[in-house]
Amino acid sequence: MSETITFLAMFEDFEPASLGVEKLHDLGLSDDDMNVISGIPIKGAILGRPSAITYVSRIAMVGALLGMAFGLFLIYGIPYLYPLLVGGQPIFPIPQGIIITFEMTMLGLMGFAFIGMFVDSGFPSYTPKEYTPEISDGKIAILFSCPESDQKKFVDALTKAGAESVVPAEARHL
Amino acid sequence: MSTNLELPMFTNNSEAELGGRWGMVIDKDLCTGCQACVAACSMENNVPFVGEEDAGYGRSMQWIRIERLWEGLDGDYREVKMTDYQPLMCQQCHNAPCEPVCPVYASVHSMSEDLNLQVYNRCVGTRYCANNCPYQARVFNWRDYADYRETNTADNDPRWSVFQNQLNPDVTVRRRGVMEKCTFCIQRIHQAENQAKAEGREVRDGEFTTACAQACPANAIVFGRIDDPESMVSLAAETSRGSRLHEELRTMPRVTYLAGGA
Amino acid sequence: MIKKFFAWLKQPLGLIAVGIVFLALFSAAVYGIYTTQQSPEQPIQFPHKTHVAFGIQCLYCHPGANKGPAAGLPSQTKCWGCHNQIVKTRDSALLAPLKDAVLSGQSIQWVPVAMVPDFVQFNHRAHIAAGKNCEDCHGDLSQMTIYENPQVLNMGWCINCHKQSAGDDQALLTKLTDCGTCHY
Amino acid sequence: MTSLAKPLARPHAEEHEDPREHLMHDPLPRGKMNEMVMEAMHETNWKFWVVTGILAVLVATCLGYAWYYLIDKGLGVAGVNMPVFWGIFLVDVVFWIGISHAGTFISAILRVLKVESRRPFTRAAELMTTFGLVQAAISVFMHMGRVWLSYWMAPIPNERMIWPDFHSPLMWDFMAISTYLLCSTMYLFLPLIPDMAMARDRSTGWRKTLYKILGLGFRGTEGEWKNLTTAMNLFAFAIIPVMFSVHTIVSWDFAMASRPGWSSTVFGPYFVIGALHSGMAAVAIVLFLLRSTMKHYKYFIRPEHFDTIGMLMLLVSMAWAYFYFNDYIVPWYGGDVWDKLFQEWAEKGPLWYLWYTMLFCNIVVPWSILWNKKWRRTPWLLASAGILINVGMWLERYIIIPEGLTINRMPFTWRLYIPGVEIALTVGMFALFLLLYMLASRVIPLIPVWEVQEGQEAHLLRKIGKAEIPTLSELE
Repeated sequence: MSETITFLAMFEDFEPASLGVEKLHDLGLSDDDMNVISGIPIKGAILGRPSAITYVSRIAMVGALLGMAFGLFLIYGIPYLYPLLVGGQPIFPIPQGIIITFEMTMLGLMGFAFIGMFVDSGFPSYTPKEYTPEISDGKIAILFSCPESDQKKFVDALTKAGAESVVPAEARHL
Repeated sequence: MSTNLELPMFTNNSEAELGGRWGMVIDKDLCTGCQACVAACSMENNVPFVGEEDAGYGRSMQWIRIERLWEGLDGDYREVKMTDYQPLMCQQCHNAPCEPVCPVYASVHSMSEDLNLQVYNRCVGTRYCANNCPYQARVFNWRDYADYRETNTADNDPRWSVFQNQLNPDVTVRRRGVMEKCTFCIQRIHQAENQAKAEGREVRDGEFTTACAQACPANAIVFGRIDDPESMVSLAAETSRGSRLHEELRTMPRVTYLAGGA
Repeated sequence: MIKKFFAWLKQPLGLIAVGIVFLALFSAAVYGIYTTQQSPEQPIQFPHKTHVAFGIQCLYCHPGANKGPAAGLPSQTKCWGCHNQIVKTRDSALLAPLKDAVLSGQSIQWVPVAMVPDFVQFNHRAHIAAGKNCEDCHGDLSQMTIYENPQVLNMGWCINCHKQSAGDDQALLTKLTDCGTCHY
Repeated sequence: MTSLAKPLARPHAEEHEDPREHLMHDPLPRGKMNEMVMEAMHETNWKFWVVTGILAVLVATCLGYAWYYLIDKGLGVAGVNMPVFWGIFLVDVVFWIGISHAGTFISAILRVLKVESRRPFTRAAELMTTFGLVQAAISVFMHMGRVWLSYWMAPIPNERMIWPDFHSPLMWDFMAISTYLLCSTMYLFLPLIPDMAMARDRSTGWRKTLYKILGLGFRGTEGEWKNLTTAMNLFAFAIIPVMFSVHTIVSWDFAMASRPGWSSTVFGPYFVIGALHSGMAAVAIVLFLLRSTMKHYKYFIRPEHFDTIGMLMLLVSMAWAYFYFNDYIVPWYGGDVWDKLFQEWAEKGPLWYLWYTMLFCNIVVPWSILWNKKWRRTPWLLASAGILINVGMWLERYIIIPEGLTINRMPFTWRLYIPGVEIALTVGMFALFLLLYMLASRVIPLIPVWEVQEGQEAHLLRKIGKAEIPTLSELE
């Protein structure tokens, strides 16, 4: 595997795409060596691929905890710094604390889910990538790399599986 | 910093400290509705004059107002009856509804004097406190009534020369957009306390009084320490004629109204 | 057009230009802030240092400090009362404005430096009574010519000192951190 | 017994409908849909610019200049006076927050419940949420006496060592609205990323630059999709309680005050439902406007969607009536003198007609129009009902706030409220909302194309198997 070449195979529909994935598996490509690019979210199972791993939920949970800590600081830490009496109400009110803590927890959860999505996907990145605008027209593309010596074998297999085109992928500005 | 143990930490102290510190008694039977207190208050506290038009639209900024209510307006004019004159100012509630609703601690309780405070420069003008005051005792600076900047000189505003010189230096001049209200003449309280402290004694009852009480020709308003059972105000409040406004709201006002005498 | 401009900005000369503009704006902002922190021009370059060196007490010229809210400035006749008797100062060019003011009856327009806003009710007497010395707030005037504030007189600074002065005395702390102590 | 042998369910007329009436059963190639959406975005004619110009002038004068005037002269130029400290400003705050609720309701709740007909208009509704919240925030700031100091409400360390007071319902409001504004903006942006990538692939010039930046370099790899859908799912579930909390807290601004007519425990859910009532109606108006003005949108927004919205409107109207009755009967029966006074003031006072108009618009109009499926599917009729409902809901807030403040426990201070510069500001705010929406409609693809295609694909997929499995929207 000294020299590898990256191909972009375009498919019209799920059926041939899943067949293509199967062929690539048969040719000895592991799931890590290929990626599916599509215009709509496709569950990995439909194409016979493992489900992608995401850390967004975990990051969001961390965010929720941080948000909660911040909320608790706001409602119980701030009055400690400068206690002021209002309307005979307690300095560290529990009912009001629930409201602020809730809001801040949710803000932390969602803010970190948003940031987590960026971090986990590597957004924003404006570097050249293997892509073709046809993908956002609904085509399904399989991006895979194979040894340069075997490239004909792979191209033939995918064309047989129903690929519209199998072309060497070039990184381009999106 | 060490935490103040006198503060209610997790629960309300609505039942605590029923006594209070400064208080007032207003005898409605003695009040003649002469408005001297209103004038005196405005002078003492730099309360601006809003003009005829604004006053007519409900923007007069009196910290104390004389309420008069009529009964029997639906019937014959001979049946129309007027109720007592009721001078009304901030009741300095112990559990003041105006305080907790302020988002920036502009309306805050003075723990040392047990008074409601309005910190003018902290006020951002949400006016929530005024809505939440069951006595409608708070007034708002709708315009720059007290705009004494260079641009607003005697040449273009005849009020300038008069008003500039009558301001009380001990009281802040408020600008537009802030809430204000009766302070029980806190500047006089501080002055008396400072004087007493300098002389190494307690403030004597009757040593000073608020501007309204001072101006009242009928002595209908009595001001003093209500935690001192021997003070004039405590003795006056003890009578059976006394009641407080909207006591059912548990705001614990510090002003007692006397009515129903002969 | 805009594209060309951005392209120009990206080349080294453009980057230098961006840097210069940024630095200029930044220094202008810093200078603007700096000027707000400077003591203003006074009609007379009053040397506090010299007066303190002669052993004149603060209260001699600012007698209001232990009596009431304002420490007060000495009247020009009070100044002239001494300076009139010293030959060196009677004819000094530096004191010409004082002399003119006394002779013409006009008052000298000192520019206030140590001042709090209108919504702060400050009282010198209470602070003197609490055992504070002038230099605790106003700095060491034996080293100063024209008065400058040794620190920004803001609320946090006031509150800090109030808290320290109260120490563990809860009643005093309540009194000293009460909003109504200064604001009414 | 023979009768039992007959099939119980008669074939319903609906079953013979052309399935192609449903967007989900009427698929177009993705490329075609992309083209349609892009074309609708590019399409501007002179009418568009005339309307934009008028709105821009309105915003500049009624909002920009009037606000400057208000700040310069103080609140005296508005109509607020001594007992009526809160005027139309607060009416607008509650109204706009109400409008903003429908966006989340539609896109989050319907997403969670997997209602398929939501797909084409989630974005339009989410955009309404964000812009509505912007309007609400502007109203809050206009209402403040010293708006230039509003940052004092933020918990920022400062030299005064004073912090905001979290005892205040306004602080809860501040935190809740900030949370909601931030989260709904993020929630608007998340499903927009693939569409931005789509727009990036087929645009040139400044649009290309804009979409390239906003597209973030999205390609649509498995990992990116997984992250995106996970985040969207999280948002859909998390933003629902936030949405409920926001309007509950807005209602607490009133319910926490010890005022007759305000201090009510049912205000929380009542305001939430009221918000949805006006919000749903606003969605109907927006959908009607989009359908009738944007090119190709008749394909995406169909009578079935108006049908969905109409049913929701009817449901929400009934719920609103239920809560209103709750809020009405308790003080009526309890007979507290001040509460009773407030009710009589609203019904028989000088502004009695507002009360009747409110009931007419909020109950009579939706109940008499929306029960009929054919009427529900008539876009202009639904939009008209929507406008009336919004009028009714605005009046409802007007009755609660300025009218409710007119009377209080001190009869000496009762005074009527006559709006001043607030009217211009309100007009300006409506203009700003429309202007923002119009401009956004030319920059943001208002139809989430990938979601529509996803739905269509999902419906196709179910037919690939041997038996045809009914999809969710068919089961409805």
